[in-house]
Amino acid sequence: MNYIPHTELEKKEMLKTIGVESVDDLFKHIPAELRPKSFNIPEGKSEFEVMEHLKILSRKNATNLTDFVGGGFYDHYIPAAVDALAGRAEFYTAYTPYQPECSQGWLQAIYEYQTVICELTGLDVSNASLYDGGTALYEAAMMAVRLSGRKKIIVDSGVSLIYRTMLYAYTSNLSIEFVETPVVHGQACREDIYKHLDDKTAAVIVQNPNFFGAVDDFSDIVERVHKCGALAIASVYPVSLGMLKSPGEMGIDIATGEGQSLGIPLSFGGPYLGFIAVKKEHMRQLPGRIVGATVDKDNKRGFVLTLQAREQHIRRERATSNICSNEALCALRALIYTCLLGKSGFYELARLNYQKAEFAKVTLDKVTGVKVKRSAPTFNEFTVCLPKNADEVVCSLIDKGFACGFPLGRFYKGLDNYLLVAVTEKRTKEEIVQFANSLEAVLCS
Amino acid sequence: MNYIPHTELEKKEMLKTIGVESVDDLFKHIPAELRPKSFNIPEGKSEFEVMEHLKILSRKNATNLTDFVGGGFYDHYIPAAVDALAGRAEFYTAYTPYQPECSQGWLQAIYEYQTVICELTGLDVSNASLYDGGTALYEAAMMAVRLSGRKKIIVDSGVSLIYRTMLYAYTSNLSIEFVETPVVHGQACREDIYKHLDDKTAAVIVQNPNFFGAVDDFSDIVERVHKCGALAIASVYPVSLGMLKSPGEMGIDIATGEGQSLGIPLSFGGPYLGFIAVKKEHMRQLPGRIVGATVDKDNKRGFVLTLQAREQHIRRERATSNICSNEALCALRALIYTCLLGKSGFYELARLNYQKAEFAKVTLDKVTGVKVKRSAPTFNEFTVCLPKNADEVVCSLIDKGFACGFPLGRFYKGLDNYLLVAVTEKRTKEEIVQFANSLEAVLCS
Amino acid sequence: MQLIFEKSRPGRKGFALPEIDVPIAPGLTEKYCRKQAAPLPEVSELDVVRHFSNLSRLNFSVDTNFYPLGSCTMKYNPKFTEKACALEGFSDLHPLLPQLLGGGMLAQGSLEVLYNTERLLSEITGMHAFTTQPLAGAHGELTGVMLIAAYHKNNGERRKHIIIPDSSHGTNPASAAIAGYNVVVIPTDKDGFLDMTAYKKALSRETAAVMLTCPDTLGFFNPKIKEIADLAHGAGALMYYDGANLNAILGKCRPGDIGFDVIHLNLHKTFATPHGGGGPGAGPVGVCEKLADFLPISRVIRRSDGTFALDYHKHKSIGYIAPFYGNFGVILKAYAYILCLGRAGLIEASENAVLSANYCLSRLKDYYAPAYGKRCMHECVLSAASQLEQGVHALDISKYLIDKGFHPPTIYFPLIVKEAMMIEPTETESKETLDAFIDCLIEAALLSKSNPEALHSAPLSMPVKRLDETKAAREPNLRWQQK
Amino acid sequence: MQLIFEKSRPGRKGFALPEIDVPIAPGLTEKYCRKQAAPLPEVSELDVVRHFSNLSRLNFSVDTNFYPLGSCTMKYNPKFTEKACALEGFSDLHPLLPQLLGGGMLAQGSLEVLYNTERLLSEITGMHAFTTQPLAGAHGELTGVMLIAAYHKNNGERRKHIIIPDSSHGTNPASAAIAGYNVVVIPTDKDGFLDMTAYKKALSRETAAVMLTCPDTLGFFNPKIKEIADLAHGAGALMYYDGANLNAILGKCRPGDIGFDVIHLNLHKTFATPHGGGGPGAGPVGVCEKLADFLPISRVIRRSDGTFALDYHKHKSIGYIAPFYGNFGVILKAYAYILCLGRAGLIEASENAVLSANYCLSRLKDYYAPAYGKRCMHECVLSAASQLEQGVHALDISKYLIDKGFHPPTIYFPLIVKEAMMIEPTETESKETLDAFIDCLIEAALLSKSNPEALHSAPLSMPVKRLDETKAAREPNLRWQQK
Ligand SMILES: Cc1ncc(COP(=O)(O)O)c(C=O)c1O
Ligand SMILES: Cc1ncc(COP(=O)(O)O)c(C=O)c1O
Repeated sequence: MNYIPHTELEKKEMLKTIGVESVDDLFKHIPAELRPKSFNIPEGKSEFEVMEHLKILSRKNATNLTDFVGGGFYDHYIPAAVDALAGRAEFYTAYTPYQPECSQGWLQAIYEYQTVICELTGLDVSNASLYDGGTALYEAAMMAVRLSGRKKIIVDSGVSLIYRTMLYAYTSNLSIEFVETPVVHGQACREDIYKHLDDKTAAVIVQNPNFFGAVDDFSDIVERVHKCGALAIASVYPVSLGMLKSPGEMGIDIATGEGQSLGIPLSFGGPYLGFIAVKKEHMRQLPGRIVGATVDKDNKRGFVLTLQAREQHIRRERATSNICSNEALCALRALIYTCLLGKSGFYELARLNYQKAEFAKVTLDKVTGVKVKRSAPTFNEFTVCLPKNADEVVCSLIDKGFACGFPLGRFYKGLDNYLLVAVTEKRTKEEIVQFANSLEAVLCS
Repeated sequence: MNYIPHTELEKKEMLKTIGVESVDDLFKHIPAELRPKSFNIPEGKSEFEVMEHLKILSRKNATNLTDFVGGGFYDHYIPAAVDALAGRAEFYTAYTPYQPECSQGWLQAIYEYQTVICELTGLDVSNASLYDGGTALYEAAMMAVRLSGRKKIIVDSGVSLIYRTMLYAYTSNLSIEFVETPVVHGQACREDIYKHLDDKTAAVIVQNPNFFGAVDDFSDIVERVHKCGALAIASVYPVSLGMLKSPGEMGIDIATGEGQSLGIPLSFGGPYLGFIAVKKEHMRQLPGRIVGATVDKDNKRGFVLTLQAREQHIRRERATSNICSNEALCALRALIYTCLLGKSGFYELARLNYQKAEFAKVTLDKVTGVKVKRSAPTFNEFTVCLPKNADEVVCSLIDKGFACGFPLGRFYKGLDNYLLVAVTEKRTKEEIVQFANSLEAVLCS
Repeated sequence: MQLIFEKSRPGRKGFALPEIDVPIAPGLTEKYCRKQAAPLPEVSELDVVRHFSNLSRLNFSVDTNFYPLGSCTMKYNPKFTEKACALEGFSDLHPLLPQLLGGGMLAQGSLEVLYNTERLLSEITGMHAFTTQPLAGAHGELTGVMLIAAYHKNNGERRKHIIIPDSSHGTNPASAAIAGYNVVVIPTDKDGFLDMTAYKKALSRETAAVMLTCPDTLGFFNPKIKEIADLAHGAGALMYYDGANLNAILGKCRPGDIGFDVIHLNLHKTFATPHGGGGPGAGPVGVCEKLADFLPISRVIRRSDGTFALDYHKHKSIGYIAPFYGNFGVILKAYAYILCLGRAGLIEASENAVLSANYCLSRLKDYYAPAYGKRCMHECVLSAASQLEQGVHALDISKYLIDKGFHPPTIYFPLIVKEAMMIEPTETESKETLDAFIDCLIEAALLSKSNPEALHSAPLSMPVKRLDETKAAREPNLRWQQK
Repeated sequence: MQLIFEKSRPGRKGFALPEIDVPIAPGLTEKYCRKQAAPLPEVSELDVVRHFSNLSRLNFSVDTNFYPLGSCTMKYNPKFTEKACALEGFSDLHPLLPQLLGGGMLAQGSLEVLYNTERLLSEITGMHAFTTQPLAGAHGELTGVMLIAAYHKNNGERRKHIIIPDSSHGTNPASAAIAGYNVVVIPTDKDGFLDMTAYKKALSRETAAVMLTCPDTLGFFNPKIKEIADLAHGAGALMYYDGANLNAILGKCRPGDIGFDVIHLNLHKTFATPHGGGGPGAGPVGVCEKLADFLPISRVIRRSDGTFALDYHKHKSIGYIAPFYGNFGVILKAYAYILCLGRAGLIEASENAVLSANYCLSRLKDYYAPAYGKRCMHECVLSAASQLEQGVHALDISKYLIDKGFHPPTIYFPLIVKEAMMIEPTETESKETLDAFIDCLIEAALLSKSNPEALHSAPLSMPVKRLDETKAAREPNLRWQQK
């Protein structure tokens, strides 16, 4: 099966027009010694046989675990209309809208997506998408370095370790100094942050809710950050923005985050969606594609890729970022998802997540030996202290059909008995109660 | 969740324009005593909750049985492009193409489908679709009665009992006389058919392959049928037409059949596809919608619903049939399926089915006590004589993961030990060998 | 657009099948084989994808256009029901499985869907029992009339005709005739209701049944419906209810409560399963208790242990009217839709469908003569008779609507209304869509006076202009032919 | 078209969530909450469906139009890979599962897909090992340069620059710069190849790596590639291969065999995963043996018992460059595509891609000046310089093609070719599509002489005419604002 339409007759006609005997002649300038030493790829299979193979592999994955694992990637319900619309061939088989007149569908969709991200984050300008929440945070840090001309970045350790590790990997060859500040009573430690804040600081990075699920209002930190000429960067969980104070309201300069929770499947790690939003004055330092509205010759509204001078295909080594292909289709899914929920629905979604988590806290607190950390308010994720090693508890609960949470000991020293539990609108009351009962059984066996 | 866009404000505005106080006023002419005695429908659920309920129900069905059951409904592989294209909203959310200028997509697709059915059956004219193979056979019988003005129909008992039962149910109030002729050595008994053939016979109905899977050439029967002024009707299995002599080549007047095997899921009984094809001279007696080519004012080719005078919305009680909604989307699936396979692919599909069945015959013959009926040639379905009651054998093989065939005793007296086995291109050599091994194990346990 | 056959290139290959993995046996003797392969198109998968993707874009559809086709209830079809149908457990289940010993236990999910749907439809319509077997509305009508025939036969009676109003849909008389009955047509009185005098005159011991649509095809609910039913029952006739217009009265009136004995519903209308370019649909039939024994076999039953099974032992049954249990895929979507809307949602559907239809009628009645009155139920019938005075037909107005991106209403039905235009907006269309459509119709009405030519030349923006339908009927070209 | 925000109506509801089934706890204190709800659109599900269905129809796409966008390999994306991705086992698997004790055993299917894909890509390209983590080609370049930096650092060397030809794609210099390297640009000689003298001059102990695309962005395979590699290795530099043009040489030449040390591929180009309007893509990176230790963690390993696991204990690794294991959904589609084509299919893909590109070049070279020679690999670069003499730019020709239903080729890249037009037909387009496209380009060439105005005014058949890009940049309007 090779999807090639040329018949033997047509190949002959084309070779004749080209003026060569055979297709091999078109490759004869590749010298013999540069030919492949081997090319042992199995022979092609029919669509049916490949699908059977993939069905067998998909059945090797767990498909009926009740999912309380979050850590930045959440099991939210995806309305069927998201797949139906993002699955239209005119969206998913087009490429970057270089030719505006025959891409107004994509250009308007990106413009609408940029608007949704600005409205959720409370900031002025967004871009067409970045790879994921981690690279988005890295691009924000680089923006701050460029804008401030400074090289020191303070990172609250409430920011996901996954993103911190990516940040350090990307900047290992650049002379950027990172300072990590501790989490105290579940929230960012003001004292420590202010201690390190100075005129060499390019940015302070915080996360809301942080990796422990704790919710915060960073307005105070932002004020101090701006006083010393640095930028405030916040990585945020978009569904929580249905209810929580927005980065814009806190005065944050650059908001980033992972958009997976906006109608994108978990799909074992990707494709996901990185979003970024900034204040108007920092617009020209934004990485990646941006769509703007304009008019055509008849003064009719239309949309185009704009501010392209920042981008790699124009500025090459002086570009703000090297991104070319992005996560456009995932941005479209997020746009469709938020429009389907709409203004009232998105608030209700956040409220439902919050209420389910509060119920889970109360229910888990009743399990002997289990203590829910109450030091800071949370949204839909919280930390639980278990009477024994969280890894083992998680392992035994998997056998009972629960992916019951993320053992915090993996990311934070000294927290081996702590479990991070996420509760979305998909978790029914019954599932939460059964989870607590199974935990009870596992802990006392 | 009710998919209603009207806000309270909009409802008020609309009521004001209509000139009524409330929506109830629009129903007040329904007298109190005609109001519902009860309306105990459970309260609405969200899309998420309904999907969870349906997923639980779908898991109560067997999903991993290796399927050797046929009986007219076959487990063929459906290329992904069929779902992708028939799933385009502009196809499946349109209705019957009454307004040609804004339905040329559907009208041309139906015209192309009609062509495919004519090419497969070797006859001249087809229609836009009927409900299924059974109602198609009934419509063919009524056509023969109308065309011949006669009331007697001879039905070979090789025709599926399902279809024969439907035929008798539909005509129970009409004075139609049915004569069933036996199957001898697997094929239609010429002697018996010719015995009943007379000037009161409207039609002779045969099936190829017949319900036992036996293949036949009915040219001889057709000749005798035409000699006495009757019509020859054949119900055929479309995938077999990739290889078998077509009804047209046999001189058959009306070919009908079930189109499920052309890219339509088994889906527990429907929606399926009834097709019908006739000779040019009988065109005006065809039931259902028909699309024809014509030109517009600029002499540009276009397609329209035509010969509508036969249909119910014009001829009412003198219409050739009462069909209005049909199986258009299933006809589209069949069209896309046959185009994807194409001229060579469709032949290969038939050949692959035939070869797999021949291998299964040889393999099953080796099972102690099992005897494959070889009295007549077959296509991809054949009859096996077991050493004990087929029902019990089927039941034990279900536990081993096989839906191993259809016990013929259910439809034919005296065949309790006989099993009808179908083998499609989806059945791998390994599955066939495992089926034989499991049968061996079951028979000698 | 070129036909897929005109894009064929000899030797071009599309979809690839698995290699033959079994030893090659000798083929069938020539006698049983076709001379040459069927001349199907020889195209690549991309050729097919591009052909049908572009072909689809020539259609108006509910997902892309307002589609107020009267009597078809083109409401929005929720997307999640498609996903439910694609679940492996539902899409790949062989229909013969429950007829294998031990097979029934492997189809419990689908059997429960059928059982629950029958119960829900019975409660929605006030009927005693339902069969989901009929494959469309007209098929349901034929089934209903066969039940009526079986009922009378069982009483030793051989009644000759069925009474049908002149405003009924064409399938009603066709179904009655096909089932062997004569048809007695009753005219519509000046107020748009069944002519009671003619009705009383026609009713006799020879009347097998009275077939009504309620609200009728003029969009009115006949308050005398009970009286009509009592008269019929008095003559020993049965009442048949064409359920195509049920979207008007969900939770407001149930056919079973007002004297109907046998009804059909159209799942692809009232219960939002997609119309699929003409199908598939489904026409489940509901009956009162005295007709239950005649229902087609098999019947889905629930055993004491809560499991479900198929019961074939109904000796009075009229037999098989479908190969199996109905268009399961369509039934599953309707089931999902009913569970999703629930009690309040179903009622709101009718309330808003009737609100929207009356809104259209109220804004249009000064431009197009309403067929009968100032009120309607879920659809309104207008007449372009006054426009005809300027030589403008309902057809011309429809073509003008097409150019403006609206699918026209049903035209020339019911036949008894001159230049009829039947508008059924449904409850899922927004007010701004209704207003845009109404404004466009008003424009057309004004143009009929000021510039009728603009209407005669429409449509201009479509892939084809008006097509020569007489040529299509006189020189039938019903298939492509290899030159 | 109206924006979705402009279709919003206060109070209108779309998607419904489940009712709260738990007792209501007190909310968060006001300090942590936003003042008002985000002003998202208030629309119904049908409003959303109609909006995005009609919006999609404004796009050209591979499924509806010929899309010969050079350097993007817009080949047909097989439909079945979408179905594979939607299998419940793949789409709903949480990425943190394997990091839970006992969780790895519940992700064996996906881990095997990653493991098998890495093996297949290594054999296709002749590299020692692969990581599937990079989320697009440019991300793969950044990862590759980080591996290069780690390699030199491990050797105690701190090299300063990376050599990049002037014809390279913009992401190459951008990636090198972002990873902290200077960029030394080498010009292209008159035959369209890397200027060897300038190259030899630039090469030094400060050279960390040489970044090449092969075949290069002019569509030529440089026969001196081996010599270039040997020279680089002589100076202790590493060879980086931009795999965007791999579709030209599948089975004909492997970067690993001809001296490249680190490469990236673009699954959404060569391996037919959909371009999705700009993404998602995937840019797996392959390395020679000596760079394997530096690959990002985690690594997918196969244990002796045949099960798969994630190995995080690679102390020399450059760390995380992606949150997990890459864009799994995209990787799965490429895996399915490779299994489907297999050895012969991959080779036939390149052979026919090159055949089709040369066919276009041969028929067009008399109308548009080829950038360099009469032959090319999988894409050909033409110059509209001669048309410019009549004031017709490559841009004008592109707009003319749009009116004829063809997506234009890539224009103004590579920057070194005047009025460049880069045509990449790919192997999945039929001859009649190529001929129709070529005829249209020839028409445009003739029109440039006979009636340039016709080209300047194009496109006329699209939803908008040519848009004012300067206004868009000068008065940036990058989001809708509530009035
Ligand atoms: C009033 C009425 N009755 C019956 C029918 C027939 O229903 P179906 O098209 O499902 O066969 C229709 C269909 O349009 C109708 O409008
Ligand atoms: C030659 C070349 N290199 C690199 C890239 C960057 O790849 P991606 O778009 O996947 O980031 C492209 C993309 O168009 C390209 O054409």
